[in-house]
Amino acid sequence: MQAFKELAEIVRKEKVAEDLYRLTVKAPDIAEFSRPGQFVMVRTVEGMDPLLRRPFSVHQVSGGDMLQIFFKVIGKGTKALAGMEPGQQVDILGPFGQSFTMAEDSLHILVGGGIGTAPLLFLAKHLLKKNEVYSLRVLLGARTGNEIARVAEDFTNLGLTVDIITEDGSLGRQGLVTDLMTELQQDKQIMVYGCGPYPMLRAVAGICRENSWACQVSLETMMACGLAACLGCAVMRADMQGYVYVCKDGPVLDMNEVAWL
Amino acid sequence: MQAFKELAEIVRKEKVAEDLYRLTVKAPDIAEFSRPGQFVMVRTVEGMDPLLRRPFSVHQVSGGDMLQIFFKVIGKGTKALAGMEPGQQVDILGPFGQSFTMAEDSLHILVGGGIGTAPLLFLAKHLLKKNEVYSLRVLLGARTGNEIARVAEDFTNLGLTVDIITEDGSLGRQGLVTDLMTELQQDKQIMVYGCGPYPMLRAVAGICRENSWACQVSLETMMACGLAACLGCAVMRADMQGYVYVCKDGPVLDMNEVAWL
Amino acid sequence: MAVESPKMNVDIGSLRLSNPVMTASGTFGYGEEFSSLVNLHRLGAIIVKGISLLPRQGNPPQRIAETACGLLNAIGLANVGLERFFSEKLPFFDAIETPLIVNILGDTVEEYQELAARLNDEERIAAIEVNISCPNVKQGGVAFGTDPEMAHKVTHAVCQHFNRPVIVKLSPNVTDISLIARAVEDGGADAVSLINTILAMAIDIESCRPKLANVFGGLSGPAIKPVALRMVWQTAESVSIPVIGIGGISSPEDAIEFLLAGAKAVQVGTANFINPRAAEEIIQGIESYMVKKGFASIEEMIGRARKS
Amino acid sequence: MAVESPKMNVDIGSLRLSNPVMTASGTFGYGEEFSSLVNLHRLGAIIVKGISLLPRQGNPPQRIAETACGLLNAIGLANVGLERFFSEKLPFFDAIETPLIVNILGDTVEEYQELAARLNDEERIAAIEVNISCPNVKQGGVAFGTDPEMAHKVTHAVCQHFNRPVIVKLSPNVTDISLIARAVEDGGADAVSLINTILAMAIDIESCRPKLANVFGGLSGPAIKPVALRMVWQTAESVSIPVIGIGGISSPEDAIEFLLAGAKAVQVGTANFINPRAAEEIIQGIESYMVKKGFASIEEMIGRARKS
Ligand SMILES: Cc1cc2nc3c(=O)[nH]c(=O)nc-3n(C[C@H](O)[C@H](O)[C@H](O)COP(=O)(O)OP(=O)(O)OC[C@H]3O[C@@H](n4cnc5c(N)ncnc54)[C@H](O)[C@@H]3O)c2cc1C
Ligand SMILES: Cc1cc2nc3c(=O)[nH]c(=O)nc-3n(C[C@H](O)[C@H](O)[C@H](O)COP(=O)(O)OP(=O)(O)OC[C@H]3O[C@@H](n4cnc5c(N)ncnc54)[C@H](O)[C@@H]3O)c2cc1C
Ligand SMILES: Cc1cc2nc3c(=O)[nH]c(=O)nc-3n(C[C@H](O)[C@H](O)[C@H](O)COP(=O)(O)O)c2cc1C
Ligand SMILES: Cc1cc2nc3c(=O)[nH]c(=O)nc-3n(C[C@H](O)[C@H](O)[C@H](O)COP(=O)(O)O)c2cc1C
Ligand code: FES
Ligand code: FES
Repeated sequence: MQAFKELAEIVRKEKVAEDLYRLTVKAPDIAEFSRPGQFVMVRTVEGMDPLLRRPFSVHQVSGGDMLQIFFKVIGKGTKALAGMEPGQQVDILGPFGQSFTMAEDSLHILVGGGIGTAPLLFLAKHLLKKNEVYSLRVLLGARTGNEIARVAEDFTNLGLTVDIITEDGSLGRQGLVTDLMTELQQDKQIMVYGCGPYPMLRAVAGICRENSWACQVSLETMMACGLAACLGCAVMRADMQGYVYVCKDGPVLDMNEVAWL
Repeated sequence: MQAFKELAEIVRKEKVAEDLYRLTVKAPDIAEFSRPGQFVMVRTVEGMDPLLRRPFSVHQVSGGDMLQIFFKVIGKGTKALAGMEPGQQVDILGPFGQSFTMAEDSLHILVGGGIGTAPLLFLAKHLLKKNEVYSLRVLLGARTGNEIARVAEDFTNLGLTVDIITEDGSLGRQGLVTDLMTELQQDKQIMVYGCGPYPMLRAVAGICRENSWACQVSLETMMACGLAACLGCAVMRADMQGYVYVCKDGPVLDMNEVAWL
Repeated sequence: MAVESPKMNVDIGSLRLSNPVMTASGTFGYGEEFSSLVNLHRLGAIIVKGISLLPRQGNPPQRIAETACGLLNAIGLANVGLERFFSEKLPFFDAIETPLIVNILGDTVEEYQELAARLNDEERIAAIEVNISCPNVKQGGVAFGTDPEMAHKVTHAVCQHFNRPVIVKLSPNVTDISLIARAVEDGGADAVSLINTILAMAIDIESCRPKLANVFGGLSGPAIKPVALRMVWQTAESVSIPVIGIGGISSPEDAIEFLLAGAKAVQVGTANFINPRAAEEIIQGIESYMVKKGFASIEEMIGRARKS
Repeated sequence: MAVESPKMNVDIGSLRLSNPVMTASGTFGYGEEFSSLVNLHRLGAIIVKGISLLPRQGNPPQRIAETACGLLNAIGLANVGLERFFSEKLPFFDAIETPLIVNILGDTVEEYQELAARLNDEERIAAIEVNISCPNVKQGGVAFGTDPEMAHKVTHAVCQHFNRPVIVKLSPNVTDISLIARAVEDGGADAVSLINTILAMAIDIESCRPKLANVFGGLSGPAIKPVALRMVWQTAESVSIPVIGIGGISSPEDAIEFLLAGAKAVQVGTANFINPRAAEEIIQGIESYMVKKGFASIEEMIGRARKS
């Protein structure tokens, strides 16, 4: 595994919506080696509080040396990050973890919930290298519209069809993203790529099992290192006989590897 | 003692020299009650590292509601403060401590060393309310010129005569600020107001004793609270029988109150 | 089921507090120092700086040093002594209704006993908090707080001479704090408070000398909170008298953690230095949390995290 | 008197280290994990994750939580077990010259003994570090590290079966760590390392449950440094074998404090997570400090703060 430590200059900061930011940083090595689904570990302050780095999916790479992360302000780490300005530097490690496996001859269903959509744009771009637009479908769910409006646009700009559903009905239909899955037509082999909160992923995996669709999910856990060293990011294996480690065996895992507790 | 807690907006930040900053904040209550020699306790980060507030002398007040501090980057607290920008808010407590006693019918000698000059500008302005410019003398010393060039200008703009001496000779004469004191003419009763590092203050006090001049000094110690609660800021009393507390009994103290260990 | 005005009061023995948040000894002076910044009437109780029979000047400087999220202090129990406490500090409390708790310290069991007897005569004093982290000079300087037998003895002596609640404040510098807690409960304590500071040090690499003149000092502040919380959990499991949680409490969330772990009340220490209004804000924050979570009383919250 | 190339090497028993900075067990995986970020050859030694005879899956999640300047972990000693360590992890070290130290753990004295005997056959292993913070299942689950007698026993057993240096790693959760250190010295240890993590906990106020599934965990990181430094100071005073300092070391300054307090070497733990290059930067920083201060060798620095 090739990983790098870069002091990356922030070149752009976009406030996409309330508490939702997109940061573009110059990190040539990490950008070059990143694959869709992988993540980086970001130091959010110079001091020791908060102590640990924070994990973020690689949202996009561009221009060969630019890396984007797309994040939501949750607690003190993301708050500090949101307070940083272009010109300042952030200390980034990565890329880490397993990327999505690009299925062949499939209908690719990208299912994202809220900020969980972060890694899907990068995935879509990669899939489009070998697949036609009509073999990709993007299903996005969120609590409220402005959480995903902007990313939805980015998918649309790639020529993709995007189905949107929100809990409050403020954008697209009203409901949960899993509602959109029940309407999928099974003309082809299906590969589902799911990213979002754990309960959503569990529901997604349930539907995929029922329909015998293949499914990869990107899991989130607390992480101290991202380096497979602390063993903090354990998730119960499907056979209940041990653990997978999200930073090394994941974050992208086949739904059948995990015990959906 | 009337003290306040204010979330003060930074309205101006000047980089006076390498590692030397002047911050103007809007803190109406503290500004109104501040007297020369008093200090404020500033929180330098939102997180808990560094944990403690940092003490800074009131450098100036202006326009009724503006407060200035003048500081040097020493460690992590001052570094964080130097990284703040206009528009951001700082959490300030104060004003605390004993102010300078304005002597009457005296020749007022303001002796400052390096960043220790911070409280003297405010003092000079107050003295000038009741005294003519010729009854004030300002003696400034520093390691190198740019540490005091800017403040010297401010004194000059008040119409005051400023004698400058630097260790490297880059501004004014070469030597220590105490060298300037030996040339003082004793035509009148003399009151010395000394601010600067401890060894300098000890030397200043020594000269004052020899010449039977009155002398007030502004002391610096580690402080956890500034509120006379932690008892951390102890300095041995002249009688060696106990301690004075710099945040409450000082920071301005008569030279005869302190054991110059 | 949101509750509009949750019941914030708690009882520590016969002492009724309007809310469970007190200020910790040595971090709030004698109360007066904070009067222009804090509404003292809002506090559950005020615990003043530890008092000895005779005045103590304390340790030479440096007395304090900052560490990562922590404060190191070796004040050396500097205090005005009992006489000056009565004459200079106590009158201030005439105008304040908040319960006043006096923290006491001594070098011998007899000193603790005499302090208790003298304080018993002052009706204004609602309770005593016994600091047993001090070295017992008669028994070779081992702290009262690290030996269950000595802890029992000093507790018993104080309880015999003070007819209102006695809180015994435990030292964390032991293998098993619940042993000491049980000894103190047996000795008659109405409550235990914990933790006092953790023995620690720092070195100045420029001078190559310890930062504190006393070499060792006590660590306090956010850094120690997880250790304090664990000890409160263990102690609440071991005794049936109220446990008062102390250690790094700086926010409402911190205080709530201690209550959920089994503390009946909490003390705010080092946080007073960083935010003099910390205790007030914590009281407010606990109340909002209770409304949000539907807790009708503090009692309902106590030890909640222990019941699964 | 500036020194151009200060001597950075130190000896731990018969083990010669090119510099006094090692990576702490459980924070550096099996070495390989850091190979693309760190120049492993620069390190004084690499200590791998604690190994038991049989593989252990570890505790259920959550296993970690963040605290103020600290990390709380209850990994539950998850490890691949001795066999897989030999077959999967050890070969990586063929290409690396840095001394490899294996941290071992067991539930009984016999387990420790067998581990020592098996590791003795692998020449690549330069030393053993014995983690005695584990509960002794045969004796009611009290940790080996809190009872001097048990600590002595396990040390002795390991030393009998391992013919290279044995380091015993002490737990800080005791009243007097120097008692344990002396017991371990008597047992034949070539060095002691300290501290392991401090027992602590955190509570999630939303769910009203402990954050760690295991309830208690070990606190590490900058928060514990002042406590670790004090214990190293006390231990260096009490034993004549080398003391290896551990606890919150994140910068050259931190490491230097431990050396000045009397540690002969240091271990970098949690800091590896925040900055994988921490150990390397610390080595560099110690060297610069020595040049600046005119220390010709690490030996000269050791315990400097103790001599006034
Ligand atoms: C592989 C991976 C990829 C991720 N990608 C993204 C992304 O692209 N965009 C994004 O906005 N977020 C992403 N996250 C989640 C992000 O890491 C957390 O939101 C962030 O760490 C919260 O930090 P904080 O300091 O703001 O919150 P804190 O104050 O630390 O915590 C607030 C809450 O968030 C939870 N939390 C804290 N740290 C983590 C963590 N490391 N993992 C999971 N939960 C945590 C805590 O339990 C707590 O309840 C990802 C997480 C993982 C593991
Ligand atoms: C009453 C008073 C008034 C002051 N006025 C000014 C002023 O107007 N301008 C200015 O630049 N500085 C002033 N100082 C000094 C200023 O408080 C320290 O420089 C500052 O606290 C250093 O913080 P830091 O985090 O950058 O350094 P740290 O990383 O905390 O420490 C760096 C070094 O500074 C010393 N130090 C740290 N904190 C203090 C402290 N509270 N008091 C004294 N020394 C300390 C430490 O021992 C250490 O050696 C004043 C201090 C006092 C007590
Ligand atoms: C500067 C200072 C002085 C203290 N003085 C006393 C004291 O006199 N008596 C006492 O029992 N505890 C004393 N303590 C301990 C505190 O009351 C409290 O137990 C400890 O600081 C842990 O809480 P905290 O982390 O909230 O500060 C003192 C603490 C500090 C920081
Ligand atoms: C995630 C984690 C796992 C650890 N695993 C072990 C272990 O297996 N064996 C051991 O002796 N110590 C273990 N430790 C303790 C560390 O080696 C070290 O003693 C402790 O973390 C204090 O140092 P630090 O503050 O630098 O991290 C572990 C620590 C952490 C944080
Ligand atoms: S985050 Fe440390 S092992 Fe996965
Ligand atoms: S700084 Fe706390 S008493 Fe002076």
